[in-house]
Amino acid sequence: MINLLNIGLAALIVGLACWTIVARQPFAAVVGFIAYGLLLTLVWVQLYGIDVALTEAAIGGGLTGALLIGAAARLRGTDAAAAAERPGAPARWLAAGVSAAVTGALAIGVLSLPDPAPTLAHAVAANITSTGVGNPITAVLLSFRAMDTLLEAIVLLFALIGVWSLTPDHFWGGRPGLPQQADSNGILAFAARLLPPIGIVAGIYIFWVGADHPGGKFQGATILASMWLLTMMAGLTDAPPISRTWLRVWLVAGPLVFISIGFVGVVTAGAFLGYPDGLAKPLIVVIELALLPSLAVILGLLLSGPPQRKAQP
Amino acid sequence: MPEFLLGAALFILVMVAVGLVRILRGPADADRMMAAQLLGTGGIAAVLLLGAATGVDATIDVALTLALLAAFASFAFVRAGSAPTVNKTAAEDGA
Amino acid sequence: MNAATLFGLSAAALIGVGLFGLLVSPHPLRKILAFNVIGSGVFLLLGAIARRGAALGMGGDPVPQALLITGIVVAFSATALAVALLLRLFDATGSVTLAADAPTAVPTDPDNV
Amino acid sequence: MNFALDLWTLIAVAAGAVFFLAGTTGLLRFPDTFTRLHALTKADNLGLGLVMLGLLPQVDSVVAGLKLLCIWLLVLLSGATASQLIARHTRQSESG
Repeated sequence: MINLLNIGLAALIVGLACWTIVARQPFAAVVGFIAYGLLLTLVWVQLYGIDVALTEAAIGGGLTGALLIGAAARLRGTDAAAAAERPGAPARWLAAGVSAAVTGALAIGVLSLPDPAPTLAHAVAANITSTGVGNPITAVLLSFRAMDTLLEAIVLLFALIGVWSLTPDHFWGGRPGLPQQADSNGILAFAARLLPPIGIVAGIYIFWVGADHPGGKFQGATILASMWLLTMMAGLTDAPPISRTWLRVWLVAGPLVFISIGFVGVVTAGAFLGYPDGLAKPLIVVIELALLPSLAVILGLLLSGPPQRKAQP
Repeated sequence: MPEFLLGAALFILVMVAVGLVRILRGPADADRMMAAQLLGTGGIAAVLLLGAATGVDATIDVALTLALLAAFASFAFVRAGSAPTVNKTAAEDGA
Repeated sequence: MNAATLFGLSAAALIGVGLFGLLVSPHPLRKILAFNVIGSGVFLLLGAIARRGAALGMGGDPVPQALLITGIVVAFSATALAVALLLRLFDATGSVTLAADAPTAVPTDPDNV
Repeated sequence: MNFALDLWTLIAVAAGAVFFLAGTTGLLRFPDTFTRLHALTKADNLGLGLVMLGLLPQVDSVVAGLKLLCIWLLVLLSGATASQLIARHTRQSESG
């Protein structure tokens, strides 16, 4: 039964990927992609990557879908102009050949993976007690490979700076996105009043259990960002002007705390991002607590886009 | 019991997958969104059934996340659908 | 065939499908979608490798799984930046292509006069 | 006792699955957007609700059971609002 289920899932995701590529209208392709993201969550559950499934559920189900649907709606009617640049049949056949060759090479690679498979699980299990956390993935993210996580937070910040740099000159320092009409009795406003309190509790819960069970700051931050975006969509709150000092402090606070704890590690533990004995867990908690609000605001603002109006209309 | 739960997960998955034909056929974008919404609900049910069948408790948190964000794409769709009028007022404000 | 091999092979297929889309789709939004399909294929390949490394009661090798979480978030930020660039191009020129003689779909945005 | 609980799971999950069947059939066979929306909400409310009720005896802690209930309530809430919004959107685009 489980094999049948896996085969069905595999067939579905490959089929939906094909639909995403060949669909005639961009909007139909985007909806196909959202369904594809949902099914990937199931695949991660089947591969016993519950932490990954949580990330995919939060990012694939919430943020990416909203981002792409918004873009597809704005770009409606642009297919014709783009279709003029469609490559001819020989080029398409060549592309199909190249893609098939890549797939074939990868498939051979998958089938000839070494057995027994190399694994770092033993190394993680041997050292996890020194970090004090119970979830091996959190231990990897914030202790063994903390540099990756630090750089990731900085990549997110840079992506936001990249988005902001697209602001038209006369709107610099203004509010991101377009103003939403507030319909305080509307259904969307109703949902935006009811869902965020539950979502904030769930987001903090997912963040908090991350120390010992699947979960963590990225998943929690994504849920918090989605709730913030929902209130913005409903017109209940407005995006802050990007010139505000408090906003910028908020954005860089998480990465800065992370970097300073890293430098403290140089003095106390002899390595950048090293934790002194016995203090690993409290330091990890401090880093996570500092990163959570910064990540949530960065993710929310990434989706809001560059400023498109003045701070005070 | 696990076999039955897995079978139910497979059945629900096949059902909502058949529903995906609506994404192919349309005709309106709203119909396509509905197919995605149905897949979201079916996906939550399948995650719960898989978690119960395999005994991995944390899958409930995955389902909780999916449930929280289930309607997010539909909200964005409705918002994006009413964007053109908003766009015009914004352009006038900016000028 | 076990789940890791099955999804590993699906991942190879996804990468191929995405690469084809990236090469032949003329519309930039479709290219972004295709890029994301390739990305998820790469993640799935790494996930299959992680699953093969299951040991000591862990469902998979935790190191690649942690890298996957980082990867998914970074891929999202790249997608958001790409979409922002595309929408800005559309606002500025009324077209989504870079061709000099591309027909414009809507009048130029008054913001950018 | 255990047998009765398992039987309850069997019946409720099977009934939930039938509602997913109904939802899909409606989504594919009904003639317009509004009737299809009506079919969709059956899968949301009853399909997931029955699956959830069926799984309640299988979880091992009260917290997990409460989370299951919470998931169902969330889907009820977001499904209902999303359906309303989609219906309104369709009506506006048809009249406009």
